[in-house]
Amino acid sequence: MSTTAAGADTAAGTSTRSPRPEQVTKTARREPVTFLEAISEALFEEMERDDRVFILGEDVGVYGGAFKVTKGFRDWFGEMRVIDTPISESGFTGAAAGAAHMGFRPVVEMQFMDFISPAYDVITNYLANSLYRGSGPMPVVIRGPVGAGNRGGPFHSQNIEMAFFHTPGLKIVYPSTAYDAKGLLKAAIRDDNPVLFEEHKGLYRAPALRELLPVEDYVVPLGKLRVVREGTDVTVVTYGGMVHKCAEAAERLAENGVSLEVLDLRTLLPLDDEAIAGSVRRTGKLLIVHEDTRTGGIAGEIAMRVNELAFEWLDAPILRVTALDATIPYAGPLEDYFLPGTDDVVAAARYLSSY
Amino acid sequence: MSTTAAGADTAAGTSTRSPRPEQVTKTARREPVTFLEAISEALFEEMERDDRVFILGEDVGVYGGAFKVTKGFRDWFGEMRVIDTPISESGFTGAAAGAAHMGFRPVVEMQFMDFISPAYDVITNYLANSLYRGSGPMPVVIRGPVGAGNRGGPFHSQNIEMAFFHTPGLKIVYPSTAYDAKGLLKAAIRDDNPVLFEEHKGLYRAPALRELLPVEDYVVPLGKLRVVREGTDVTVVTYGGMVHKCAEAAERLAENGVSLEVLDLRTLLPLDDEAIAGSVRRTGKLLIVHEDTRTGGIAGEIAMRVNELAFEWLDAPILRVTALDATIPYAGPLEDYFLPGTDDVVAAARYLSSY
Amino acid sequence: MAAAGALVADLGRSDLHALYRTMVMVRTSEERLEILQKQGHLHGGLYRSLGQEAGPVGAAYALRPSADGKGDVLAMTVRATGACFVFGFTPLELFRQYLGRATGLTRGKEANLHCVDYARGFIGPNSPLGTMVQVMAGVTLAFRMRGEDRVGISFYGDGATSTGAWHEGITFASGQRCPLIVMVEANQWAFSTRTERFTRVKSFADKGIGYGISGESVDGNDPVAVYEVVARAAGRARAGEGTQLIELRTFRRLGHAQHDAMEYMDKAELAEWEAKDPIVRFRQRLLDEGWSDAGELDAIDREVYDRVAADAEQAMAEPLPAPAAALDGVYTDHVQRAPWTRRTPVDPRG
Amino acid sequence: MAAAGALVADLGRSDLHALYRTMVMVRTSEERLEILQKQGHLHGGLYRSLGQEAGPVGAAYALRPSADGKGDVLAMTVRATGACFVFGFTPLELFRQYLGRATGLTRGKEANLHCVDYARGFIGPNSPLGTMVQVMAGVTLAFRMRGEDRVGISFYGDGATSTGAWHEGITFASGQRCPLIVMVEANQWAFSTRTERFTRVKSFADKGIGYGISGESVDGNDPVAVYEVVARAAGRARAGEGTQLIELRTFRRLGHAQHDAMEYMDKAELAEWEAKDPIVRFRQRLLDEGWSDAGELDAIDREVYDRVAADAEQAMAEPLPAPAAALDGVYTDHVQRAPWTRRTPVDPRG
Ligand SMILES: Cc1ncc(C[n+]2csc(CCOP(=O)(O)OP(=O)(O)O)c2C)c(N)n1
Ligand SMILES: Cc1ncc(C[n+]2csc(CCOP(=O)(O)OP(=O)(O)O)c2C)c(N)n1
Ligand SMILES: [Mg+2]
Ligand SMILES: [Mg+2]
Repeated sequence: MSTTAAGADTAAGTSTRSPRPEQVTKTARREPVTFLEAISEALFEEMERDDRVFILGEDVGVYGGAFKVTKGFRDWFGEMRVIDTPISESGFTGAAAGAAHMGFRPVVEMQFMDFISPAYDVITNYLANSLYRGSGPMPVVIRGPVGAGNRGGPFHSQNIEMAFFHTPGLKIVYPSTAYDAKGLLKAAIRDDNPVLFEEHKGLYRAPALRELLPVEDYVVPLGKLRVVREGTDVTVVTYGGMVHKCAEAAERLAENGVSLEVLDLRTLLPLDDEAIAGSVRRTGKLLIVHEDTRTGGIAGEIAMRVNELAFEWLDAPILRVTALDATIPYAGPLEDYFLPGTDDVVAAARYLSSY
Repeated sequence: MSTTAAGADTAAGTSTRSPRPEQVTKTARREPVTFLEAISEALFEEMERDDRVFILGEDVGVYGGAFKVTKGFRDWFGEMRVIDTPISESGFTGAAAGAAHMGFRPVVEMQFMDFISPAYDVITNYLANSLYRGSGPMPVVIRGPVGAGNRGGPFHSQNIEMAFFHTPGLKIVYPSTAYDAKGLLKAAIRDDNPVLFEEHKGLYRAPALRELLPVEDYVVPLGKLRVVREGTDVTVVTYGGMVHKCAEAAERLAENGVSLEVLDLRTLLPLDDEAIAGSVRRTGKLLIVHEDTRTGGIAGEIAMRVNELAFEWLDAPILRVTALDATIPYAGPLEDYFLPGTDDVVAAARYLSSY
Repeated sequence: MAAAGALVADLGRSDLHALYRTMVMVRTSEERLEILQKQGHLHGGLYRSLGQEAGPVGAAYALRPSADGKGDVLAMTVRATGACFVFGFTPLELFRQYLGRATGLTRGKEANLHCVDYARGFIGPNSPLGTMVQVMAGVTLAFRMRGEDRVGISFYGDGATSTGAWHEGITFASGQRCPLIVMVEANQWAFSTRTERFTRVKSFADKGIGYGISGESVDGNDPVAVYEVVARAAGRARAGEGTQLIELRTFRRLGHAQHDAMEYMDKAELAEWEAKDPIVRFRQRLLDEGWSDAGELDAIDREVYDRVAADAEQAMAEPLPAPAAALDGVYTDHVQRAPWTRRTPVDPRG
Repeated sequence: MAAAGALVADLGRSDLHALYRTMVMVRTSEERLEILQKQGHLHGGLYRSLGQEAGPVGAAYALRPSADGKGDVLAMTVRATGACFVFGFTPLELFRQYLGRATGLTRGKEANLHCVDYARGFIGPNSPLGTMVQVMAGVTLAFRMRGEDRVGISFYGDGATSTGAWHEGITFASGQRCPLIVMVEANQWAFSTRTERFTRVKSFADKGIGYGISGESVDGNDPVAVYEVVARAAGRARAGEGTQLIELRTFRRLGHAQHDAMEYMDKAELAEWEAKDPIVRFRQRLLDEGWSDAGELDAIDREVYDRVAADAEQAMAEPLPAPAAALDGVYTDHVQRAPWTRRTPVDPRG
């Protein structure tokens, strides 16, 4: 088992094998990778490291996935480890559970995470509670693209965390950087609990996110948030695509002497509530920012936890910036209005800082 | 169209018709009804009042439903208005949507609300956003038994509100008394938006809930909470089965000079946040109690709303009493431990009142 | 819609011209959409039905659309634009949808064929595949409940038959003997996945046997053959015989959507199907059989081209929706307020 | 499991006795559960398989269970207790499950047949019907991936075939040629709903055609006939021929669960099926064919009765789980704390 990033050569395979897919060799070649390539590398390296890991989903094989995350994997690993499924999200997620029972560690790709919903039943009523029901651990990762901003309309733009956040037994991960995406996905694959892994499609190929990653194998532990920027006036808790907008807002506000502490949750479930509370104890103010719709968003749980852990330190109401309570609309002006933006974060943080 | 409760005679039908089902005639006969009978009456009266209303679900016809809510309906209304479906929660919920497109007002019964999960996709991605997508109103009610305490185990005990609470376009109703159940169900059936209607099976035949209902047609408007008991020290927001445990806790604490204001949400979505905030502005303290599991429960959204509306009035942290974060276990000692009880409410309210 | 003076089946000259014209309108409209996309005016995906135009057009032509909300009802997909045109949908409406215009049927909230008009009897789908079979089960159940002489038709691709939604829909419909025609556009692909990679069924008509209903298979590139099969199925459905399943044998000649480079496609096979192009073939037949002449058909081509170009121009000139229109339409009885951070002064309350 | 000295099919005397004994064990165990329920010891629902004992027993007997985690794998339902007994499950374990004992396979967290032992190769279901076909598709996919000579078998009732989960499971399995045998216990009811009220299919074997796989139908009340059909299907599956569908024709003679008064049931039909009782009939055949004698069979009956009674008694004497055991088992790497209101002193933190 190799424990470093895959090299550009084909040494690990047989000599007649097709070459390693180009997008998983950049780190070894000391080139910066995109968010998407970081995910490809994580998958590829975990599959090389552990032959119990395999991939299944719609068009992941021949095509390499709708976003080409697994491009070339089928040629390298063979069609039994990169399985093109019928259009049956429930069927192949259930099958992943069955393979996990038999000792495999499947990674399920949802073509768009919006289409996880037909698998809602099997995820919540079978995978998530397997351990509790006495059916054993469930090392299954379900990953796929989420997020709005691409004119994808109602069914190619959803964030799915809150459909599952209320399900004990699941973990939910939502990275915002290439480094984290790779390290968190590796941690997710090695985890014995079912993990939903959300990949914001707006980050996939964002040039600003290209990053040189360590050659060594590394994981980013689940359940620990990341301090994006330290600050003293307002704690801003966020994740995914909004991390970059919040960082931008912090930058802008710094020029006006308002200091934001920006926290990137990385893992939504379990929630790193102690770290959030720790920050709130320093700043006394909390803003939660999510791209997901408002009512029933994760802000609520964070507010409850902070009430439980750090109420006495609050100098202002806990507030939130979110998308509208609506289906994600298609047309540009509607989608832009629907989504929370940097200006909203700035306005909210300003309000709190002068509260 | 009759606008009063159904009489004991068969006048409205043809003379050869089978008699009106016994359980829908009690109010007309001035007998108190159970929670379950109140629901039966609401359904029956709405079906008599409006021939666009019909019922579909598993075993609702010949058998009258697993809990006998529609017993005798098929004989009275005929098999085209009380339809026994295949075991296909997604299929018949989607069919209800189609019938609604054609002008009907279907009422879907889930045999146990736990089995709504295969319909998660069609509810969230079709029914809930129909209006927004330009496909028109969606007057569909989806009702069925929820709730734990009956040794039903993981799949006959669930509360399903938080699976759907995050879905713009849905309404969610969860009554706690016979009067409310009847009036809210009528309002739900007359509503042009899709409504999930949760019926706690522990209340269905609870003798203490038997109530004499008005003979006149009435509705309880959706979106308005009910003040169960006025009080001055702590606001307790709850719903469903926990309403009665909270009332009991209030009774016990009153003996010790602690005064709880108990609010029954009745409708969870949309949330009557103004009424909650109004109460908090008087008591300064808020406890949220739900039978549902903890993380991602409705307490979070309530906490956020109260932060937004009434933070300055808070004299203590917003706290909550809930079930464990786990699957609902089967064995008695486990289930009893899993569920929040009156003692928990008392302990929490005491803590808050002396904060 | 069948006219007297039948030339083939019960179709007369004007019917045959209408079939031809509608197929041409589909292709011309989609070609126009490609141009608009290349010009950067489209933002969402673009899905074409190149080579599959005959099936939806022939099928829909066998039904009884109407503009008063009392005709047959169609549930289409992005590849069944032609059926929708038969039901009265126009290229103008199509462009508005793709361009997200405020004037569109969905006022910019949804895209492409995901749009509805109950008066004309078409119901666009949502994206999760299979859903509309369930919905159409309910639509046609409504016909049965009211004793109406109407049928419904639902289109999906072969890939969609794998979904639980499709199965629960057809199970419900067939069990309730709903007058529903379930069409399977067997274009041999689900995105990049070849049919034989996801099912061992050789003909999707066989799926009918598994539901105890009639299943038929027809050359999906022949509008007249499709017309005949669907007309008979509709007759059976109207006669109370319940749900009907029909496979259209065809081939998807372009990528799944425009962004799909189609590297997985066998070029020889593609050429084979190009030779079976439904429009070219039908045009030739019209000429060979003497049902039309080149002048007439050229005139149709031109008329359609001009109409489509004009419609595109009109749609382009129409406004996008106002941003704050995103706020309404969530509930029938309530409109949410603008986000608190965008009010003056900002105010976190409600 | 087949022995030398075959009397019927490849079954010898000890096999036939084993089939008989297991069926009797099912019935006796379930009768004991009824007694326990009447005595108030059971709290959840009780599901019986009266009249359906032959199918699961005969089917499972045709497979290769093992105790080392390397044999065939079974997914049962509450009506397939007999299959589970063949795979080594015991009445003691059954009682523990129904009684919610801490000693049970699920330690009280789940009930009845919803329990698992990977070593012996049985996987109990969750409640939402159809799920296990999907799960077993993955189990048997794993066999294929490892090139193992194992098969899986999945049991569900006829009603469950309506679910999208069942469909997606068998679609996936058949498309991937998974060595899975999908059993449909066609007991003619889904709770109170008669088969012909929810499907127009006459034989569930026909559903195989819709998936392009083999579908067979067999008298579900004849353990030997079931044995033979399943043995052949398992052979095909092991030979790489992929997924197999088998219908067991039988009848549910009691209510859906014990609380169902069964008013919808036709008494004459019930009597007809009582006459086809699988245990009575098989016993008679054993005697008629001279494969056994009354003394032997009576001895089996008594031995089983005593065993079951002793097991019930033992289970009754065993402890319920400790309340706080409800806290663990949610995650592999974390146990939640007791609720804050139950700590001393109460403390809302974490
Ligand atoms: C439930 C679901 N899963 C995945 C998708 C993504 N998707 C859109 S179209 C498509 C392929 C559809 O194939 P088919 O049904 O044969 O239609 P065709 O595109 O060939 O016309 C897929 C996988 C979806 N829309 N819905
Ligand atoms: C998805 C789902 N919906 C509803 C139920 C409730 N339910 C339990 S068993 C049953 C009837 C099952 O009929 P069938 O599959 O024929 O099995 P049988 O009871 O006849 O053995 C129903 C409706 C369920 N378990 N799962
Ligand atoms: Mg296709
Ligand atoms: Mg059955």
